[in-house]
Amino acid sequence: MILELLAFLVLAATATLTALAALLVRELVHTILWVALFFVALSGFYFLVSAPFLGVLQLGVYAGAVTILLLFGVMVTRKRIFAREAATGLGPAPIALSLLVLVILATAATTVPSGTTQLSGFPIAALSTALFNVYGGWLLLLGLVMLPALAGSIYLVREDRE
Amino acid sequence: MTDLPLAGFVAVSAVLLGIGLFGILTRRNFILLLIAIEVAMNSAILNFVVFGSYWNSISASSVEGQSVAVVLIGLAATEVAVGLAIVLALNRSRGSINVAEATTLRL
Amino acid sequence: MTGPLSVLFGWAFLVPLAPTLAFVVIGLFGRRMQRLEWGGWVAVGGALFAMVLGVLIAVGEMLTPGSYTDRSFQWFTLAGSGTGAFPNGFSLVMGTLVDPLSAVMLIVVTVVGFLVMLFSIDYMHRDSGLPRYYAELSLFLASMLGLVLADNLLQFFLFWELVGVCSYFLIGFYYQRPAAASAAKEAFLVTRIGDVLFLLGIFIYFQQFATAGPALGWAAAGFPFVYHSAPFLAGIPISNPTLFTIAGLLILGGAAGKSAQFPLDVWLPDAMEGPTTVSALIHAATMVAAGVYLLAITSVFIGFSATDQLAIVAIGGFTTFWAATMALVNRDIKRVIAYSTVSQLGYMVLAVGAGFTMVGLYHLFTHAFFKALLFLAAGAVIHAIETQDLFKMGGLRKTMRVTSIGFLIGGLSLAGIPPLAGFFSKDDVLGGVYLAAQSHPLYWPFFALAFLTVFMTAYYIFRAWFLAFSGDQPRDSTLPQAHEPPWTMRLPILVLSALAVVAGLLAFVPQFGGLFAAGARFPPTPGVPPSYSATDLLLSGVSVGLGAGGILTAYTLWGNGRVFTLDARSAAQPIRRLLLERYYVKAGVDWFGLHAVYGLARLADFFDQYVIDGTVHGFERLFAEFSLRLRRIQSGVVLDYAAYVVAGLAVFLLFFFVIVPAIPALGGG
Amino acid sequence: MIPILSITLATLFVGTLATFAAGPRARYVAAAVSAIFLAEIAGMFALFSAPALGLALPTQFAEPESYPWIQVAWLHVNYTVGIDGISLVLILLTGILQAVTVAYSWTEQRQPAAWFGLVLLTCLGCFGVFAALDVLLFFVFWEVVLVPMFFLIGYWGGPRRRYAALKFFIYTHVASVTMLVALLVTAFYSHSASLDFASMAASAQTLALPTQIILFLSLFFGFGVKFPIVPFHTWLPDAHVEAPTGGSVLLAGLLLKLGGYGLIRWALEILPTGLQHVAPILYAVAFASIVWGAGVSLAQRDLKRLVAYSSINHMGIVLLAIALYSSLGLLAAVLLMFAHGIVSALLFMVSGSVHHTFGSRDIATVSGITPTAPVLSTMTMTGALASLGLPALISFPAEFTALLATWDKIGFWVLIPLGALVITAAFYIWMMQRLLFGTPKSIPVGAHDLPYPEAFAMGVLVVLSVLYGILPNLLIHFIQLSPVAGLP
Repeated sequence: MILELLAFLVLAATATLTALAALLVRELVHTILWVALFFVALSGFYFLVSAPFLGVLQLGVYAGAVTILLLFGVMVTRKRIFAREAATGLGPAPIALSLLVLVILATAATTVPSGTTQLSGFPIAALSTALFNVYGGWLLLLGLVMLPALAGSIYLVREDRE
Repeated sequence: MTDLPLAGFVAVSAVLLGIGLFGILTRRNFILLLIAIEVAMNSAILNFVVFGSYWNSISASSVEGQSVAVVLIGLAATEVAVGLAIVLALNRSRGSINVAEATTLRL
Repeated sequence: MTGPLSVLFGWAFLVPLAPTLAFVVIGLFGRRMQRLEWGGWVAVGGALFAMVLGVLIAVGEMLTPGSYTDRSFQWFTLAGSGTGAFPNGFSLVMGTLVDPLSAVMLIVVTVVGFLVMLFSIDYMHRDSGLPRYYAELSLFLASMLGLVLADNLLQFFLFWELVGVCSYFLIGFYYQRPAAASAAKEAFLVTRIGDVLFLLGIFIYFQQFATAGPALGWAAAGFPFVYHSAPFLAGIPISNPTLFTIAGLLILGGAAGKSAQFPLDVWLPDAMEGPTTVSALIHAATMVAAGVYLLAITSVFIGFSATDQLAIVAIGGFTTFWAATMALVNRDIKRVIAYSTVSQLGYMVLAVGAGFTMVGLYHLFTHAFFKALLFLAAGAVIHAIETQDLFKMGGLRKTMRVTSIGFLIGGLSLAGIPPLAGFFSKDDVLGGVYLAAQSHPLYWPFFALAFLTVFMTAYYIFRAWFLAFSGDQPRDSTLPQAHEPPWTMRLPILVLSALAVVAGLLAFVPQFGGLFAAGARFPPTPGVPPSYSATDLLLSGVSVGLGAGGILTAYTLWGNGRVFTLDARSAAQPIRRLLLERYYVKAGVDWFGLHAVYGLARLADFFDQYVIDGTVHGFERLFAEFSLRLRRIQSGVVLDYAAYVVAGLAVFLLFFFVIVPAIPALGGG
Repeated sequence: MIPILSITLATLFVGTLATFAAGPRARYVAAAVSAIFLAEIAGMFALFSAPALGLALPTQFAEPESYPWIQVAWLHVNYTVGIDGISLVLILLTGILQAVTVAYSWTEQRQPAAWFGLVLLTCLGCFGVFAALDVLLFFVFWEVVLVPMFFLIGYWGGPRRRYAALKFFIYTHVASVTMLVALLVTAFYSHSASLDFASMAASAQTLALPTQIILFLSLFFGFGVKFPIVPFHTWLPDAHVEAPTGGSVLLAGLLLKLGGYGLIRWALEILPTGLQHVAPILYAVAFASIVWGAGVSLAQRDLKRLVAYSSINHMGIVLLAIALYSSLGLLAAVLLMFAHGIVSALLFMVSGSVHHTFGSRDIATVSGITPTAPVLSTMTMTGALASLGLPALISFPAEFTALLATWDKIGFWVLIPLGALVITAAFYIWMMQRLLFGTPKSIPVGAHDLPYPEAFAMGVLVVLSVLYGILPNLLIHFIQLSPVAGLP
């Protein structure tokens, strides 16, 4: 028990801090590193609540692919990424707004059922069965969304665009 | 082995969402904006997974939360891909990836 | 009733149909009928047919005194639903009713109609637009005959409106003259006021008698005047006497509009802007008499209350006097006769109001002939010398012998000189009112006014005769040389002269007089032909004396080419001016129309455009302003939009996680 | 049984499409469609009057055709069409006006295919409205009408056409949304089995009285703007002034009737109790419309504006007659709608012809047109006289019945519409005096009488107004095959 709790606390702290760090540091390349760490922390959460498949997925997709993609982005636009960032036109309002949402949601978190999460014994087989039977349509849909997204991305980055 | 309380995870998820929103609202660099969006997105996915786990502790083999999370991860990855394509296009056409300068949406 | 007469009466619908056909033919082919005098002879043919058949029917009615022949078809019907005011539904019928009253009117309308048509051929031949003239005149004749033969109030009203429209068009025949167009408008609108009242009167009768009468009620039977010869009044309970009285007054209002009775009399003198033939037919002999006819049939078939009768007597008696005063000073030969018409119609109304319905109709009968005669004679004069101003005429007796004699006979008849037609009927009216006043003291002042008018009548008509025909030569030497009119104009004048002489005496022929006696079938209204008791003889003597006095006065002042001029400082000048200005009623009506009604309309239009629409535009501007401000937040910066989204999210969250739990009514607390 | 309504709908639909596609020959297609439509209407009359054709003489809806359309758990929408005497007469009006509009605009040069197509589409919508017996179907057709009219005004209209078209669209659209909401609320609150008219009319009676009153008032607003009622009437004069002649004819002749028809079918028949409880409000609005329409007409210089305001006056009488809730009143209302359809169409054609013959519709400057244009002048007179209720012309039986019903129900209040009759006469007579009579003024050189197509269209209307004026039973007989017969 203590071990799990400890793991949870460490992961929570890591996730929060890395997220903050990713958004606050000025070096964009550092940001990518922090965010990679953030993704890893989240995958830790998934392992903790006995969702190992998702944990692996998170590591593969986010910590792996997305991070690399972001890194590519930084590299391509590299010349301009070191400029100091200006404040938004909205002033302190965004900070206040996000704080407000945070506070409310945190308050709301106290009203969730006082149950617990299951830490072990989740059959991956059940998930895969469900994914390809009950939620097969969803996956198909996902594929259908990805295809135009792919095409769109290619169109956007095409060199000889008028 | 005692399980961890649900509320803790939800609270973390809430905090992450807050951070994500903060980033979305204040960062002007398009890549940072994308990262902030990913943070917010991940907080949502976390919520799904955690609640799925919670339901699983009540009735065995409850897989809805994780299924949705799988789809969402896929979507988020797609979104990053498109987002980065936009970054590239923006960079080429305007020489800047500052979103505050891209105001062609205005009527 | 069976036999040939029944068949004849069944053909009554052909009487109005003949002029209708003439109307259609002239209307469709008029422009191509150059050789037929622009359709004039077609119209004359239609009128001739109507006259022959109409007089035949009237003779048939004389042979079967008091018979009623009603032929009708359902015009439209509404099935009843068992409840409401018309539980058995109702039907509106169209039909012909041949009875003594309509027989009298048939003679008047068809004879005068035919003669005027004939007169028109040469009188109008110089004008353009003749097809229109004959078409409208034929339509008028048809409508008037439809009105005369109507067997129910609705049909009566229908044709009543149609004759009004024909009158409107014919007054405005010279539509390029602004005065004519204006007079036509005035005539239509003033009579329209009366029509609206009349219509409401019909509604009241219709509703009141809906369930009374034969099997399923009068409404289901189509509200005819006479239904299978059942006496109308006998079976009808008058459930609401006040309403009944109001209905009578409304009918009076309608009649006053059509017959130009005070206070709706202003239009008739102005109607003289139309051709003289039109004045003779429509505004002297037939249409204006329709109001009197309406009062007559209402009093015979439905009846008036005592209050109604007093109102009718008052209106009639006062109008008699009122119109005659204005005739005293007028310079226009047609207008003098027009005022005289209004005055004479007042006599008829007076008689009907006093309860002597058939006496009123008797006066209508004689008046139609001598007044049409006067108008046609005046028309011949106008045709010859092309002016209507009495003060430019003079000495026409020498050049227009037939015309002058015709006008003289008409004038004598109007003045009530025995044994001409006007004497009998006017005396009969006065005698009847005198008789009624014995039991209704309130009638006395109106009797007195009517009696006094006899003198004025004789004076103004002979003033006109002396001015136009006596003397040596016209006062205005620039006028064209006068000449006797052609035969198509002389013949009607001669025939009407003859009728103006004998029409009164006709009543003493038993068969013809029987029409008037039989028409009095329901409420007893004796008096035609006049009987002469000692009192009556005295009255007659005095009235003839007054008439002779009037003629003498006219001779003294205007005879033999004399022209009487009132001293400019005379005390009578203001009165003369008042009369010439028509008591300023005309000016008042014009002011009311232009400033009160039109002014209010302008105000309403202003209100409509600037207040009602202004409010709409105000809202529009409000929205526009609001949107202009709102669009500023659409900066195009994605971050701003994101902020709005988050703000929306915050509000949403606030509501569901903070506000809802805090308020017990929403399920929180 | 012949599904004649669906067949008609189909032919109109195909005909409209064909007209749009026909290019410069659109007018021939439009004429053919009009002829077929009239033949189909004749068929409907035959079905109504001949039991021999396999139908008992119907009292309500002859031959309702119903097919499921949208069926989900809580929503049952059917394609239901059917007509009774009231719809039949108004459909006849649609057919007549479609034909004469096509005839009148025979020489239209600007985008003829679009013009004739839109004219046909408007009539298709009106026919649908009169035939639909399902809320959603009704609403679809109701909205279909708005769109072509918007373009007819907005493209072929006068100088301020954009303003007028938008105003027309916004006013009527706000009203129709109100109407739709009220109808749906009626259906759902009363747990109607479907959105069919019959089902709704039965179930709506179970609603509580206050609900019925509120719903009725909402419907009254929704249909009333179309009438239009004072003070929601200002879109009408503007729309008419800017609309092309054909648009005005359809607008006054048909679109205003949609309001009256809707009020009868979807408000009076569904919520009779509501109507009876708020009748005084309706009377007041009707009186206001009658007096206001007549009074403001008197002040108008623009012939079209004058006729537009007189429409407000006449439709006020229609509203009054409906509000009476009596057999006689309803009969009068339908008859009056038909009469007004014919007569206002004639008068708007007259206005259009005056405009393009003399270059202006200002009756204060153009005058004395009779010698130049005797035929046009005759048409003007007939129209004006018919409109002011001259007997032997079409309006008279209608107005007479309406006023009689008014007297019968509310007594001396009838003096208000009666008084307005005098004003009506005044502005028409005055208009004739100024425009037709007097010395010719502002007559352009080379002004000529009516061209043949226009004379033909107006001639047809004149003949019809005389025909139905002399033989009103031709209509009354059919109108009674409807709820008219069932009211007190």
